[in-house]
Amino acid sequence: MKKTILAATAAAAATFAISTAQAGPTFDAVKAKGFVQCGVNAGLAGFSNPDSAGAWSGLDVDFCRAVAAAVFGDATKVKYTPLSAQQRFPAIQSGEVDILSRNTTWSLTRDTALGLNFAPTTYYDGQGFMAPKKLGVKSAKELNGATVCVQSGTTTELNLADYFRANNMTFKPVVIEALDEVSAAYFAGRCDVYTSDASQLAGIRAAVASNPTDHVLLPEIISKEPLAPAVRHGDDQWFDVVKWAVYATITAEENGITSKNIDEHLQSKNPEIQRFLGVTPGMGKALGLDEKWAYNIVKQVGNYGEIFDRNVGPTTALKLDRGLNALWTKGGLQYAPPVR
Amino acid sequence: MAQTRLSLNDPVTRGLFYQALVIGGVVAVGWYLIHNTLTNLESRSIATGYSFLEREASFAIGETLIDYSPADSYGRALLVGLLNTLKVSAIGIALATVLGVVVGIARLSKNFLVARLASAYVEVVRNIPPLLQLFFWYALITEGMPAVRQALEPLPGVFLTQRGLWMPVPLADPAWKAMGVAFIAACFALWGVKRWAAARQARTGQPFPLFAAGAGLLAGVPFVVWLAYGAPTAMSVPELRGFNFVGGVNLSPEFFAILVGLTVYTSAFIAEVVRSGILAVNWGQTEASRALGLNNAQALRLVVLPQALRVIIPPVTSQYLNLTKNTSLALAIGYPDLVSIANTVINQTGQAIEGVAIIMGVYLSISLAISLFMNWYNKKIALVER
Amino acid sequence: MQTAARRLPEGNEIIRCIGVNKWYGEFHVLRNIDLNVARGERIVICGPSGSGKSTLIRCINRLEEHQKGHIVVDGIELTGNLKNIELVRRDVGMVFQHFNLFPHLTVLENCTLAPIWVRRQPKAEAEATAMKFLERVQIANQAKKYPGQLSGGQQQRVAIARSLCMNPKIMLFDEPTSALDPEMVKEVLDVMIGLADSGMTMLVVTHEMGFAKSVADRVIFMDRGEIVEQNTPQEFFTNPQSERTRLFLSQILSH
Amino acid sequence: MTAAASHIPAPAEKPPVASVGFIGWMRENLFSSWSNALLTVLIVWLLFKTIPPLVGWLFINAYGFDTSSRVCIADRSGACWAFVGEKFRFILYGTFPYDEHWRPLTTVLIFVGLLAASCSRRFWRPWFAGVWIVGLLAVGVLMWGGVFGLSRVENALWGGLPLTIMLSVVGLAVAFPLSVLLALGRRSNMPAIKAICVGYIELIRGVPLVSLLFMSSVMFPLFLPEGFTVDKLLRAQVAFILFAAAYQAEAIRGGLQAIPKGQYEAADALGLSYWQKMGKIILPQALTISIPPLVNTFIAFFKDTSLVIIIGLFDLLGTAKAALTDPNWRGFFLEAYLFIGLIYWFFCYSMSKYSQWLERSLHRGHAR
Repeated sequence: MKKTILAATAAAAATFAISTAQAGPTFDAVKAKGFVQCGVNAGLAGFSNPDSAGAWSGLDVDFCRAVAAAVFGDATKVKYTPLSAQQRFPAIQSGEVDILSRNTTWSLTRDTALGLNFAPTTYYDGQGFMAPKKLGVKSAKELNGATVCVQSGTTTELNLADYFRANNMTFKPVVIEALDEVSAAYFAGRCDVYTSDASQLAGIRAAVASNPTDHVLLPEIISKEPLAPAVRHGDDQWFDVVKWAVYATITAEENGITSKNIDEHLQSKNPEIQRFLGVTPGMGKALGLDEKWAYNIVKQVGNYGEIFDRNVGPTTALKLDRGLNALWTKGGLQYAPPVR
Repeated sequence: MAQTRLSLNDPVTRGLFYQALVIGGVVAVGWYLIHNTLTNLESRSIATGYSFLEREASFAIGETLIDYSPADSYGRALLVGLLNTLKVSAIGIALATVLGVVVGIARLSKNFLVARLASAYVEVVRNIPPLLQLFFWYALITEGMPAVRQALEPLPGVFLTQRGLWMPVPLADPAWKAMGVAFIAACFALWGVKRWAAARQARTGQPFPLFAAGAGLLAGVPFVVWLAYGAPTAMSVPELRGFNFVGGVNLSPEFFAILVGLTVYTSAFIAEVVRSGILAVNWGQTEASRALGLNNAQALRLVVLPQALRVIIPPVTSQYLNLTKNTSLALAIGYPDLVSIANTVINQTGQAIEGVAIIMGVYLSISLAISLFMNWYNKKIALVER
Repeated sequence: MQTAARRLPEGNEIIRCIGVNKWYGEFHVLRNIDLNVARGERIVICGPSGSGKSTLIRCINRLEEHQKGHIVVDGIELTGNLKNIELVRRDVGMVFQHFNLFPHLTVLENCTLAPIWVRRQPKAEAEATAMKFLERVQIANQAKKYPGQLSGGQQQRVAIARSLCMNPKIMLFDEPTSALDPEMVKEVLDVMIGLADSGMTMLVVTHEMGFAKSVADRVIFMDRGEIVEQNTPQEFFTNPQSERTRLFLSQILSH
Repeated sequence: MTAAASHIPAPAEKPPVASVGFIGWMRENLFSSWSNALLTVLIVWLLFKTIPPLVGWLFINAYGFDTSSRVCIADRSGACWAFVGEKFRFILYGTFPYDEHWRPLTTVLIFVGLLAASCSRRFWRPWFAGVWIVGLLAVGVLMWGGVFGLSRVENALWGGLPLTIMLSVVGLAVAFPLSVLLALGRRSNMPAIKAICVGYIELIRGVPLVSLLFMSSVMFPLFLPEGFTVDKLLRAQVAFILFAAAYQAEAIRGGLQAIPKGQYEAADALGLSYWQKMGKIILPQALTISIPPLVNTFIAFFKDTSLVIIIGLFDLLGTAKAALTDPNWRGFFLEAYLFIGLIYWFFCYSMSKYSQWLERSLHRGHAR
């Protein structure tokens, strides 16, 4: 049925349609307008958060800046669109934003049915539970019959149901769309526990709880939540740029290159570093970028470790360990393909 | 004016020309939008169609009228949402009508205090956005009531907490079903008695105490059935076990907030409708009834109400429709109505067009059904009028 | 007591008003009204607008409440007692300036409503009575119609029939013709004259001086809440006693 | 016959004491019957029970604007107006740059001024549309900036009261011409045009506003050609315009229906064309009659702007809720809701009073 309508309109369309099917429409459009439009979370401590002057910071935000640094040589050429969970997919699908960097879990359906391409995972997360300390709960296995606050339209909502089903427990969901509302409901005592990505729980505990030490994260991590930036189907070149902007930060960390010492590394004899920093040209051209693309990312935004530590690391309010997000060489999962 | 052949000065030709122009415009715009949408969907490889309705929903819903588990389909999840919408609408309409009629009559009261209080109520309630009122009621419970462990117990077995209200309910027993059947039977019987009473009054002139008989019938028959089933009194009393109260029946804060919020908001509008409906009936009608010797109740029932209802019912119906549409605000406080479930479905499947189409389709059907009824009703009373 | 044109049995008063006073707020609308009405007597009350004439007859079936004095109708005194008020109202018919027919009921239903619900008559009997009176006001052929379909004059005749269906002892008329177009006044007055001929006790507030002359036993002139003058129509029109009556009559009769 | 020679008018007497003055008023209005007296006593008792604690909470035990949140949280027996004192600029203006708050403030004043002036019948003239255009342009310049030395402010930062007023006023203004066409179309005798207009109006009126906002938020982007995007605020504004057009069209249709047939016939008799007839004869009268229902539509509309919180815009309600999430100021929802409730109430109540007054005065005009 739908197909026939499609065919009929497509046939008629030939006379009317504006042809848009060239290679790399997004990349071209980004270059033409001179900035990257980046879809971010409207407010999530450590990942994307505006300060009172409206300046954005956070891990997700930094990867947008990395892309801008790669494309324009200037990490500030980003404009941010704060998006709710509901708005994020239409926004990227419709072209309202060029990248969706909004603590979004990479999953099969999102890759396919939503028409998205996910760049490398920027944060390996998992779903956890937060409960008030005074409730005395030590494990998620003790949560039978609990009331659980969860944000609607997220993978967490699905994992939650799966987890309780798998463990033969019941629960009463309180499902609210806005993040603010969910956490407000939890802290007001509407729910016994709050479930979300562990990193997000840490962020909320740090930023929203009136006394963060009153709340504990339960040890169970019930799901895999690889959070990754996404672009829409239809522009592979742009996908490559975003992908390699992320890899560049990891490559830099693997090679010990930081924003502080990068200029020293320009003299490095290591051929991979020479290729990476554009001392030996070729890589930038292959991506359709300036040869200094990786240099600009690291110089202006930092390597992966710097980004992590600055936004969510142990010295921040979120106090997250590297864990899975350590380099592969240090027992983590962060691994970049070779630059060659 | 010179008449030229087939010119735009000919009203028929001109009419056709304009209509063709407008239809052409509408079709062109519509086609343009559909074309864009289809191209966009295809170029971004977004899934289309309604096949997702049969896929497993995998998310849980807090309040359901029918059996539902995350293993059920998206379609069933949406049905749960629709039933929740209808539940709030039906109860809300009933309560708003009662409250609205009381306040509307109170505004006309001879008692100064009553009239002033009622008009203050109306002026405050209808001039504040309903969404704000919903948030207010929701916050009042979740922030203002005690935690589960410190639950208030205003009556034995009734608990008031920030997670809502728990009340004892009778344990399942065949008697309840039988009583329901008995009640329906009593309704039919009452209808028969009413006809008989009317016939008798026409014949002998003797009125029948229908109100008392009706009350007795509606309460008495189920009561007798209850006795016949051995008068079961076992109750399921809520008790604190684990995290929450178990047993009894729970009114969640979300349900409470949407119900109270919409009832209060709509009642103010109904009150105004009722007031103007009563005022629309000329005072002379009451005087004439009195002069004929009808007592107060008779004048109200036989003369004033039949006329006032004609003025009242159409706008009240549209208030009912508004209330039903406003249940969509449930989304903001997390009550799982149709819109909020559809919203979740959209988020999980990414199929926004289908999701919004379902919402609109359902509401349009409800509106259409009500307007068809209204047209029928208006025709019916118009016939009586002239 | 003035001498009436018709001899009436003495002491057979159906309405007695003794020192009736009424105020609207501070406004003294009825001042010390003393009025006795004999059975079968026909009284026309006239006077400038705001003189209290409508208020007076509305007090007689307690549509208005008086604050001082006594009103006794057919042996029942009107007080706050609801039972008494209802008893009186059954026996006192009233016709209003604006007809006040019930628009949602047919002409016939208008007439049978009160007999069925107040007098508890069987429907068939009530309808027979109603048809009789509708016949009498010459509107029986419209019985199935709704009031909105009738002319003003027809509506007023239905209103009279409606009152008569209750078989009243007294009929009150509150300016029954003043809301009518001139060509309809006569049809209503004819009905009223017929009613007068049948011996009904009538109190009529009207400016129809022709009606007063031909029908009334007594004409009462009210001004500023009091009865200024009462007399036979003959005397009243030819030889008014008071200056105010004279002034009023000159205004009424000049056009 | 014992006729008096001349009647001496009886003097007006004072009514019985119990029926006038304060006692009379009480008897009439509070104790006219037993049931009434009982009701009065009950209400007085209820008021006695509720008013003193309310006043206590609102004023006597309340903390002033400059108390610290710590003090407020420790003692919850009274309202904490410090919350409002701390947050009112955020609630009123949202995330608009703090130093530039005079700009949204001026915007609000311009809007209020325009609305107030529009209430006066003196200004119901075509040239006043020009004043509106100038006013709206001024608002645009103030909010966006970027010219006349004003710094540029992205509309993602707009919020609070200006946003609420803007969504409703701009929605109403833009929808107005559209709604006139729809109303005329609905009364047109061309079946196709009538069907389209009826279909549109009933479709919009049959669905909840939330679903239209959803559409603007999640579907609208798909309607547009690739690479052509419209920002969130504008999309919401479009949804409001579509919504307002349908409801206003119904208000205007009521006005059109109230114009007597004779007016149409007179216009036809003068040989006027359809647009001349409508533009010069019918619409000026119909719109005047329609103004009270239009104002009522506007009030409903003003309240409905609060729904944009659902699609993540920060109108007055949105900023108040955002202010409530500050961990230092948690739990002062009563104060926050009271504050914005009062603002909403002020606008809606004054408009509804105006509409009622206007209706009466127009009615008088007609009766004369």
